Order: sequence, then structure tokens, then C-alpha cells
Amino acid sequence: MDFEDSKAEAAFRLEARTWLENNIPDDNDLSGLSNLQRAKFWQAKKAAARWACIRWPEAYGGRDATAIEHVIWQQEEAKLDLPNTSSFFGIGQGMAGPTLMAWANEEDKARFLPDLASGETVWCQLFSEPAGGSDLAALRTKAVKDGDDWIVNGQKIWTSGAHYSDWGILVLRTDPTVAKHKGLTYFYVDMKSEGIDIKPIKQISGASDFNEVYFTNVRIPDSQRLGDVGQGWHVALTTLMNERASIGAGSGGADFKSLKRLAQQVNIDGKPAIEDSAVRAKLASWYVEEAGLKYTSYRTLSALSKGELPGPENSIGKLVGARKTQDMSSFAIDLLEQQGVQWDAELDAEYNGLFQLSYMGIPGLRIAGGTDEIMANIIAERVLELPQEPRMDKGIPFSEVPTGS
Amino acid sequence: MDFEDSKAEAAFRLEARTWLENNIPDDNDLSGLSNLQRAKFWQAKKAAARWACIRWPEAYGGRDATAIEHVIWQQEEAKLDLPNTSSFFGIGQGMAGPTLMAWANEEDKARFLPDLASGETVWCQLFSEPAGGSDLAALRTKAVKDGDDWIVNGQKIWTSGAHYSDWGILVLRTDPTVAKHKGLTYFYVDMKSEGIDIKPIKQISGASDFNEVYFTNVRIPDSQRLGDVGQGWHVALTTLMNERASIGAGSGGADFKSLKRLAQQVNIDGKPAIEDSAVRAKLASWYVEEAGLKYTSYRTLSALSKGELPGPENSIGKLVGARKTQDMSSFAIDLLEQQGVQWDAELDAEYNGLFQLSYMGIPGLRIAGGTDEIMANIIAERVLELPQEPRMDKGIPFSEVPTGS
Amino acid sequence: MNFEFDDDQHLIRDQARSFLGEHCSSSVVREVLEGDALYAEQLWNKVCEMGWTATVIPEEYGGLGLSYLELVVIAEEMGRACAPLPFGSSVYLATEAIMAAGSESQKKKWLPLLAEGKAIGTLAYAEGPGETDAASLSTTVSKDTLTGKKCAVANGNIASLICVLAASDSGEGASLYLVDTSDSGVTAETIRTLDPSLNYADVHFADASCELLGEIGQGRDLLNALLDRAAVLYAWEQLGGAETCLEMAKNYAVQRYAFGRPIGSFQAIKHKLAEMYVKNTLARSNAYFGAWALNSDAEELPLAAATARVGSCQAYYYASKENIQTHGGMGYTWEFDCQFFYRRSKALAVLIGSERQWQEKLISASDPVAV
Amino acid sequence: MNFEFDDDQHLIRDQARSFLGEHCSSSVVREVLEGDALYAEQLWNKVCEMGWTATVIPEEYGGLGLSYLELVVIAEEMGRACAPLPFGSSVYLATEAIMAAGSESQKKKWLPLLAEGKAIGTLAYAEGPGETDAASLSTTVSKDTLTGKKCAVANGNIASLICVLAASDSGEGASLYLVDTSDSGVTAETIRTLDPSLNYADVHFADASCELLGEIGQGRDLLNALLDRAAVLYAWEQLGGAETCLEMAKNYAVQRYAFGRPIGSFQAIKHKLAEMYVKNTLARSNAYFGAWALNSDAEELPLAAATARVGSCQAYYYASKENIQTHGGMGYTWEFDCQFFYRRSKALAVLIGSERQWQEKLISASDPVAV
Repeated sequence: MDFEDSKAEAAFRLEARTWLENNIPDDNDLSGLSNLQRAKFWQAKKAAARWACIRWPEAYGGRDATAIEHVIWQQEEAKLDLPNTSSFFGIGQGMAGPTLMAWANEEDKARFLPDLASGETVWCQLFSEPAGGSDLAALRTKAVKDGDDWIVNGQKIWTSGAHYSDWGILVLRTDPTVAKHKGLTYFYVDMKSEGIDIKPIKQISGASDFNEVYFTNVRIPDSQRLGDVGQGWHVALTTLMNERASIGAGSGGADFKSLKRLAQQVNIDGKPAIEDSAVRAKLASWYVEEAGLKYTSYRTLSALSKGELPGPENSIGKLVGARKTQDMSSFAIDLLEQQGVQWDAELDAEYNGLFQLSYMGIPGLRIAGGTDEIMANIIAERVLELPQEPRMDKGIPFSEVPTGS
Repeated sequence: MDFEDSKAEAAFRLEARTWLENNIPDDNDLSGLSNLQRAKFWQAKKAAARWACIRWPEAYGGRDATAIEHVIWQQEEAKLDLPNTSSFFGIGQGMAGPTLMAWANEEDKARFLPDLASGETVWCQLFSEPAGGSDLAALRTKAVKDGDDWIVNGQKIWTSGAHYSDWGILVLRTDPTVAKHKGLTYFYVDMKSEGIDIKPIKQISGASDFNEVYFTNVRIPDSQRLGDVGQGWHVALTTLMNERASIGAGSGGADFKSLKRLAQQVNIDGKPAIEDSAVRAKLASWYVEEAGLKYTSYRTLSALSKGELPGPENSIGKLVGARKTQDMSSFAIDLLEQQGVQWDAELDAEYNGLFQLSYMGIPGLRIAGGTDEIMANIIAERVLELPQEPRMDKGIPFSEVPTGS
Repeated sequence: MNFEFDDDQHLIRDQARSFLGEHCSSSVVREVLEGDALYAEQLWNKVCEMGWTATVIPEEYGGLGLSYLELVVIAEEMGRACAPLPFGSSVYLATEAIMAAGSESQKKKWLPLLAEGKAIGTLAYAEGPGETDAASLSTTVSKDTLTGKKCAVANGNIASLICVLAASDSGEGASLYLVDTSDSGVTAETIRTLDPSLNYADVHFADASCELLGEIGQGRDLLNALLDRAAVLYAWEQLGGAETCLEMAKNYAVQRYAFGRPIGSFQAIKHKLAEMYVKNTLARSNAYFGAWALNSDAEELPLAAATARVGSCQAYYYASKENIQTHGGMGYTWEFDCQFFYRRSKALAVLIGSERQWQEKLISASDPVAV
Repeated sequence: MNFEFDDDQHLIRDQARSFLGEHCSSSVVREVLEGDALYAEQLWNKVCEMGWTATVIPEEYGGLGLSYLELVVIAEEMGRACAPLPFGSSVYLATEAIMAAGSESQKKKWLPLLAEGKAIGTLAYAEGPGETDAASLSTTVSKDTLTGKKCAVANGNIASLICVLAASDSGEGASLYLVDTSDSGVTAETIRTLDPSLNYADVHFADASCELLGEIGQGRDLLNALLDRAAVLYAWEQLGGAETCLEMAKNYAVQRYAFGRPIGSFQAIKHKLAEMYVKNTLARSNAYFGAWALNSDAEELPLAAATARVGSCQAYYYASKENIQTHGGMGYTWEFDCQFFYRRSKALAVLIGSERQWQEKLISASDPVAV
């Protein structure tokens, strides 16, 4: 056990840091560009030097790096003020990429993966539906075979980046007469296809990070199918496993560091709040959770680097992290007292933005990618191997499952 | 709304207090008596002056008092150091009494209730079984009809006071071939009957407040049946409704008052712990729960005094109270630091007994009379009217319900 | 002893609920939340016509002379509807301040206007992030004029009068002052907040005329006594909001299906809603005691107020966040109403001192009272 | 970077687990809990033969000279088995104290005895309920003899040597002293406790011979440094106990049926156990970091120790109480083993300073370290 770099790791870190310092984009590079353009600029630059998706095989644009090297790279990247690439490419590289890697044929891998790595093409994910939230497999969007194509009708929801994506991965119901999980098939689709209509969803935070995507007689060639007909759920699990690992990674917002700094700046009873023992006790418990999550991810890493697959234990990160961040944001606003109500992105972020944005954004994180309740179920059933609940939707055709409507 | 006595209430309070002060047992009365004998002495004295079971009809030994008068009486009684009657008579008077009142014939009511009120006879309750804890209706102890008698075989558990009780109320399975709730019948039994074998259960607190009760070919006359054959569950609900109301009433142990006093006596960082803001914040939140429970019971009282029945909302008291007391006991021991581990009933109760006893006793209160989880279910289903879970034991003969063994 | 509202009070509750159901539907809240209006002016006029702003003001000052038991019933309904109105700051804060500390002439001038709703009032004490220290205020008074800046004042851009905590010029410590916002020295700047269904403003005073409210140097004590009273009233409003959250969550849990059954049949949801019910019920009982203490001016008021306040803050936070959670993704959309209550719960939680301050007050007030 | 134990350490874990599984079954724990024995002496002799008491003691003093990574693995297994042994006080406290502050002659005298288990050691600082204030100790030293009373000393009636925090006679503040309990001035009185599977005693010193341990006046700092080290080791032991609770609860939840299905299929139980798993997993990860910091004598040790300690206290309390709850009525019986862990979790929680003290230390140590 060693929480410090080995020699080889230190050398890799130095190489990464050196490249980053020599290649950090300057104002000239970025001026006049949109956030997406900035992300594409920086991603392309990284890809050219093989610093994009470094864990991927060289053949697909990566550098065959180890899990530990990947973390070192991320740590070094995080130290600099760089264009945010993950919000644009995270889903494609984190979910579509591994799924293509596992299920696409060699030709398609060679066609899609390098562009995905370099940010040349952007991918989105279309799984959720209005009727299938926690019960993801209850999706209803239909695909009907027509010659070499499938004709798709229905609605997807919670699709990040649908409007600027080139491609999307999606699961469709190809047979409603068999049991829920058995009638699904997995595809990818050109997001510019005729019949796709994209509408942004405004969230309570005021942002619109997600979309509803309507499909009206959209044609998807059968060649864009991943896995067999009816095997869609199985393929989707590859994607979801990787989703959990990436959402778990944390999301900014209120954390120990920012809350402690706030407590040093505002007063309780005439003294800095950080001197108040109630504040200290709360901060300490949150620190323990935060450190626990951090070291848990390190331990996962050690497992990954031995070749183990990311398991359901990754559900912990999001479950604990989101609840904690919600309570911390709420408490931070309390510390600000009356002025805590003020939320103005244009003013001092520390007092009037950071915690308020976190407070309004966090309810989404407790839901996206699996609610707290689903995460707890996953831990109970998949890690602790507790028995499933009786299923009302088991062994009957999907079309006969009760829906309440 | 008025949290103070009306004129009539003040007069009643004065009457109660005067009687109590004039009749409080002195050392002469009690010396040499066991706790049970002390309780019987005091209960008989109260009964003689019609201060026993005061809400009961006069005909059965009560005084037809109102719910509010009952509370006033309890408040006044609590102010004096009197023999503990409730631990001996609580179950009989609180559960068996109301059940007999509702289900027995006039002759039996006249025969049993006055003696129950006066403490002349002690009753216990025999519902739980090893295989039927939370799932109370899954009880298996069998009664088979034989002429005018029923012959009973099986085992009951968690019976308080079985060894000193004269009578017991119990539910038995009279038909295992029908659905779980339908094959039960309700009886009362002479605890001195041949074939009844009583074994104390030692709890983790070291006390033995409960027993296992074994039935081997015990004969119960059919005349000791309450309600129809197969109606046992329905009759049992009368008993259980009253159980919840009485367990909810609280159980001593760690509370705001004792914990605050402790915090005034031990130090944190060289100053009384009560000055520490983390201690204050915790105490305040517990006070809020404690006060909330107290005023909730007052509100329930107002409803009862208007003639409403005690409803499932009484589940709150035990649910909140037990969790809170557990955390408070644990925290109190923490405040004592290293010496908190010492538990010696013979030493100073404040440092070495009160909180430790509470810590070891409270896990039982989170289970007895319905676990936290069952209480939450009751609130969800009976108060909030949320739908039941799918039932694996519904509509099939009891003998075919899966038991895992 | 009687721990229930009487029939008249129940009637007022029913009326208020049906009135707000009709005139303060979610679209009315949404209009203020999304639009430029500072409050729902039409609704305000109707509420004033109903006499709600006049509830506890004595008849001699144009009020209805009813008790606080009637007012808390209305407060709960205001919270239940998440009303986008300056009701709290005007009724629980400004009106109470003048009734408690105002001179006869101040009462005569302002109470009838407040009763009718022609004047909207508020209270201003915070000067920046964190607790306000009455001993070092930067808002000061000199020769009956007031200068300084107060932050995040509730309804600061709507109010006709503001009760301001400021340092007296005589060196006698903090005092309360009344300022008429028609004075040219007063400028208010609406600020962006977590809860745009309410109005908040930074208010600047530049040699604005002011009148002493109550005795000089007593500002801190007056403020504390005032906040105790307001805490009970806000506790009822917070409770009302928490009750709506429970109701919304329950309705959704019954309708929404997953895995072939209503989500309300899963214990995860059941126990979440049971917990909400428990918290709300305890908060309600504490609010009852607070209402009684407020109404009877009992010596237990400081303790009762703190207890009610802490209970309602905790219940509302829990109910509003878990209501969103119960709704899943839809609860997080702008389109759904869950957000109203999540915003409002936080806005009210910091309006008159956060939970932590009231926990502190509770313990201070708990000596020697025992449960 | 490598966040796992190596193969040798895994091997030690496997050996320890199978050894304790065989020799420290629940009946061994129960015998001490219910009987008059102060500890499981036979087991102790075997444990010492295995060399566990010698783990980190340098070879020159008769130890095995292994690292703390080996010792934490053993500590976890001790906790898992709820071993009724004086292992913690002897190995994590007394041995560490002498290794850290002992003179060469003290090391030569005591470490070989401690390594062999022929001497059992402990640490005594508390003098009564509440925090011990090193500035006002009533245990005092005068001319190399020590007088006073220490309360609830772990293994106080078993120990051959006690490290005592006492006020120096020279007025230089608190210092640590070594006392050999064979001295006639030492009397120990076993006390009744929450956890009778461990021995605790009040220890009276009447002019007992003592030797200074470390520098004079440095008692407080030495104690704090010592407790940091012990906190990591106890955190592993606590974690082990919490893991047993989870395992017991899980096994019971699968076997026990209610309403026609295993109780582990109900979300109330599922989510309870998931929460246990989460708490244990986070506590384990923090314990890893603590072990690394202890082993590499990293400057992060105070922060890492406090983090590990707080996490393990919280995890063990939760797991031990919810394990009983999962077992229902049976879990509350004397006959079931759930009680072992509920008792032990509290005993360990107050042994070297309660959660609150370590939260305080954590924040003090967190500057300027950031997560």
C-alpha cells in the first residue's frame, strides 16, 4: 500500500505535466470561440499528441495507458484552467466508446472511435423515457423492421447534448409481446436523421442541460444495431456500468474546502463560524465522507489496474456524494444567513453563486443515472446479494405490465 | 386552544392531588413487600376510592372519567414517588381490559373487569411466536376442537409477566388450511392451566422482562373464546390498537432533561459541555422531537376526548421516541468519555447507570410492539393510504406460505 | 386543556384554503417566479379585502381584533399555497413591530394602512453575509436621518415602510427606526435570489428621515422579542409548505408506476413519506404550542418559538427535497411545481435567522423549563 | 500509487481469520462476557505464540519487525472476532508508548516482554467522567512515586505495566510515567461495564514507584501523538466489528422469512444493509489512508487518524445497532451474539476519546490540507 507515486508513475506525471504546461491554450487560441468550440479545440490538440482517451488502445486514438496513469493525467489536468471537455465529450467517451469497443465490429470501431476520442464527433445517449425512469427497461419507443431498416417512433428524455451531438446510442422496443427485458434492441443513430425533433428541458436550476427527443418514423439502418435483436438490455448494461463509474466522479458544488473557507469568512456570535464547535462537528463528518469517497475511488483504481471490471460498488460515490452535497449546500446558505437567499451569477460566486447553484443543481444529481433508491437497491442486490423483491412485471408480456394508466 | 386547565379541570386536578397526598403509601405500608405486592397494595387502595382505571365505566371499577381527566390524573400521580403499578398491570388494563370490554359477554365482563382494575388479578398477552414477529398473523400455535374444549399446542414468546399472571389473552391457529388471517381465533386462558410451561428470556440488558410460554395439550374451554372462530385477527386488532397507544407513552431512559443535566456537569475543553455549541445543537434538535411528541400526544387527547378512536398515528411516538433515545444514550456515554463504559447499578445512576441502562435497553423498544420498519409501514399504509406491497402470502392456505425452512 | 382549534378557526382555515385554491393556483405563483412582477398584486388586493392583513390589529386601529390563533391558520394556508405575496414581512414583522413598540401616533398612522394593505411593511437588519452583530452596525442614525445599506431585505422594493435596526447617534447602542420609503433618501434595488416568487432588495439609505421605534438602545431586545413572535408565524407558514410537499409526493407516488406497480407501494418511498409525515406532525404539534404561547403571551414564548421554528425549518427542508426525489426526473424540471417549495423552504429558513441560531436560542431559553 | 495490501498481508489476514475462527468462536467471547475470567487467557497465550503482539516491535527488542500494514490486518480480525483480549491496550497503547518515548533501558526491559505477551500493558489518563484536562490532573508524582486514581482503565486489572499521565512534581506540567503494577502501591479494582467481555478497572496508586517516560512536561503532546497512532489501529478493530455486524445481518436477512418472503427482500432491510455497507466501505477506505500515514510516518497522520477514527466510530455504532434491529426480537436476546458488537462498539468509542473530540482534532488538523 502506497499513496505516493512509484518512480515510473512520477516519471509519467512529469511527462504529462510538462506537455500540459507547454500546450495549455492561451487567450489567442480561444478568443471568440463558444464553449463547445473551445472543448473541441483542446480535445483535438490533446488527441494529436495522444493525450485523449489515454486508456484506449493506440489504434483507436488512445495510448494504452494504465488506470493509474489515467488518474495521474486527470490530476494534472485538474490543476490547470483548461476548457471543459468532459461536459461535451464525457458521455460519448465514457459510455458510447466502451459500448462500441465491446459490441461494434472492427470496421465500425475504426470508423468511429478515433473521432470520438479527438472530439471530432460528439455522441449522446438516449435511454430514458417518460414512462421508464427508474424502471429503465420499461421503455416504449418502438422500432419496427422495414427491409434493411428499422422505423422508430416514440420519445426519449433526459438526453444531454442531443442538440449538438452527431450520433446517439439508444435502446428500442422491438418486441412488446415478450417480457420487458427481452424485447429490447440496441442501436446507434445519426442525430441529424429526418424525423428527430429535439426540445430542451428547463431544469429547476434554470439551466437546460437535457432534452426531450421525439422520433417520428425515423429510419435506422440495421447495420447500426449493436448486439442481436432482443439483446438490447444486455448491451445496455455495458453502457450503464460505465455511466455509474463516471457520474460517481463528483460534480463540483459545495465541498469541504469551499464550506470551510466560507466558515472562515462569516461570523457566528461575533467570531468566525469555523471556531463554532457545531460547525466544526458538521464539517468533520462531511470531511470523513469526502475523504472516504476519495480513497474508495483510489481502491477501486487498484482493483481496475489489476484488470477487474468496474462493479456495482461504484454506486456508492453518487449515493453518498449527492446527499452530502445537498446538505452541505443547504448548510452553507444557512451560514450566509439572510443574504444566503441572494443568487446572482454575476456577483461574488462565493457568497451569491456557488452554494445556491449547488443547492438548486443537486436534486438532479440525486436522480440522474439512477436515483438514490435505485443505487441502494443495486448495492443491496448486486453487492450484498440480497434477494430481489417480488416482481409484478416478470414473466408476462411487456404490453400486459400494469402501468396505472 | 388552551394548554392550561379549564376551571373544571383545575377542580378535578385538585381533587386528585388531594386524594393522592392523603393516601400516598408510607414505609409502614410497604416494608417487606415485593414490587408486585407493593403494586397490588397501591392499586387496591386506588380501586377502593375509584381511582383505578378511571376511564372505565363505574360498573367495572372505573369512574367514567374523560380522556383529559385521565391525563390530569396521570400527571398528578407522576409527581409522587409511588409503587410502580404499570409494569405489572399495564398490559392487562391497557390491552386485555379494552378487548374484554369490546368482545366479552356481560357476565364475563362483570366477572373479570373489576378485579383487573383493582390489581386483584394480573393478565398477560400471548401473541408473538418465534416464527411470527413482525408478521404477527403468521403464528402457528394450534388449537384443535375437542368437545367443548380446544386443545392447544405450540410456543409463544415475548410474554411479559407470564410467570406472575393469572390470565392471558392469546390468538391461536384454528385452521391452517385457509389464508393466514382467516384461520385465527382469539381466547383467554388460565395461566395456571396444566401443560403451560414458562421460561424467562434474558435480554441483552441483563433483565428478563419476557418469557417463552410453551403449550402442551393445554385445554381451553370454548366459553373462553372472544369473537367467532376464524375472527381472531379482527379481535386482535382491538388489542393491538391499544398496545400502540400505551407503548408510545415513553419509557424513561435518556431524555432532554437528564442529558442536559449531564452536559452541565461534565467538561469539554475545560468548560461545561453545555456551553459547547455542538452539544447545544444536538440537544436542541432532540428537544424539538421530545416536545413535538409531547404536544402530539396532547393533540391526540383532544381528539380522543371528542370520542375519536386511537388511530395509527400513535405509531409516531414509539418510532421517533426509540430512535431518539438510542442516539441520546449513545451521545451521553460519549460525553462521559472513558468512564462512560462503566455500568454499575450500585453506583451513581447519573454517571454509571442511567444512560448505560438506556443504551442497552433501547434496542428492545425499537422492536417490541412493532419494529421501526413496521411502524413506518403502518404510517404509510394506514395514515397516508399508500398501496400495500405485493403479498406473497395472500389468498393461499397458511400451510403453503413460504417460510424458508 | 384543549389542544385544537375551535370551529370558527376551522372555518377560517376552510375559507382560506378554498380562496387560495381558487386565486392562488400554481399558475399565479409561476407568473411571479418567471415574470417581472415583484409580487402578485391582484391577489394581494383580494387578500387585503378579505381582511387577512388586519387579523390581529386591534379594531381601534382599523383591524379585526382577532387572535393569533386565527392568524396562524391563515399563515399555514399561505405557506401551503406558496403565495407570492409580501404577507409575512408586512404582517409578521412590520405590523408586529409597530404593535409592540410603536408610539400612539405611529400606531395611528401606520396600523390602519397596514390593516388595509395600502401600506406594505418590512424589517431590515442584515448588512451582509453571516450573522448580524447588533453591536457593530454600519447603518447609523444622525439627527433623525438614517444612512447605510441593508441587504436582502424581504419585499424591500415593495414596502412603504421599513423597520430598520441601526446604531443610534447617541452611542446608546442599536435601536429600531421607522423609515417611510417615500423619502427621497431611500432607494431599493431588487436582487436576484433563490426564490424569485418573493421580492428581495438591497435598500440604500442616504440621510433618509427616520423615527425612533420603541426606546433608544433597546433595538437588540426589541428585535429578539419581535423575531420570537415572527418565528411562530413563519413556522406555521413553513409547516403549510411542508404539508403541500407531502401531499404532492403522496399523490404522485400513487399514480406513478414502475416495475409494474405504483411507486408508493415500494418501502423506499413509503418510508420516505412516513418520515415526512412524522416530521410534519411533530412540527405541527410544536407550532400549536408556539401559537398558544404567542396568543397568551406566555412566558414560555421564547422556548416555544424556537422549538416551533427549528421543527418547521427541518420539516420543510426534508419535505421539499424529498418531494422532488419522489417525483424523480420530472420533479427536477422547471415545468413541475416541486421547485416552488424547495426554493421557498430555503428562503424562509434564512429569513429570520437560520436553524442554528434558533437551536442556540432554544437551549438558552430551556433553563429551567423542562419538557 | 497502490491502494491495496500485498499478497503477504492478505496471507496474514487469511491466517488470522481462520485462526480466530477456530480459537475465538462466539463461545469464547461469551465465556468471558458471562464468567469471572478477566480475559480469555488460553487464547491470549496462543495469540502471543503466533507473534501478533510482537508484530511491529523491532527485532532487536524481540519483535518481528513487521510494518503497521501487517498490524492493521490483525487488528481488523481482532475486531471481527470481538476478541476478549487485552490486545489493544497492550499493543496499540503501551507498546507504542514505549517505542515512541521510552529510553533504551525501558525499551530493553519492556518490549521483549510485551512482544512475548508475558507483560500486558495499558495506558491510564482519565480521572472521572468527561474529558481529561491535562492541565489539572489530580494524579501527581513526587520523588519518583506516583499517587492518585485513574478511572475505567482498560485491562487495569490484568496489566503488568501502566503508562500513566500525571502531573510532574517540578511544576513542569503533565508527563507520562511508567508504573510496574507489581509495586505494592498499585491496587486495581475491576469495575462493572457495558462490555464485560473486556476488563476495566479503577487503578489506585499510593506512592507507587514510577519512571518518567519521555521528556518531562511533554505528557500532553506525547499522549496526543500516541492517541493518533492508536486511533488508526483501533479504527481497524472497529471496522472489523462493523463488518461482522453487516455479515450477520445479511445472513439473517436471507434466512428469516416474514410475510412469505425473506426479510432481506424488503427494501426497508435492503436499504438499511446498503447503508451499513456504504458506511463500512467509506470507513475502510479512510482506515487504509490512516494505515498508510501511520506506516510511513506521514505528516498527514493527525488528519488521517482523526478521519479514520470518526469514520469507524460512526460505522460501528450504526452497524451494531442496526444488526440487532435486523434480527428483530431475537437480536435483543442474551442468547444471540448481536449484543457482543453493540457493547464493544460503545466501549471502543469512548476508549481513546469520543467521536466529538476527534471531529475537533480533524478540523484542527485539516489546515491547510484540502481533500
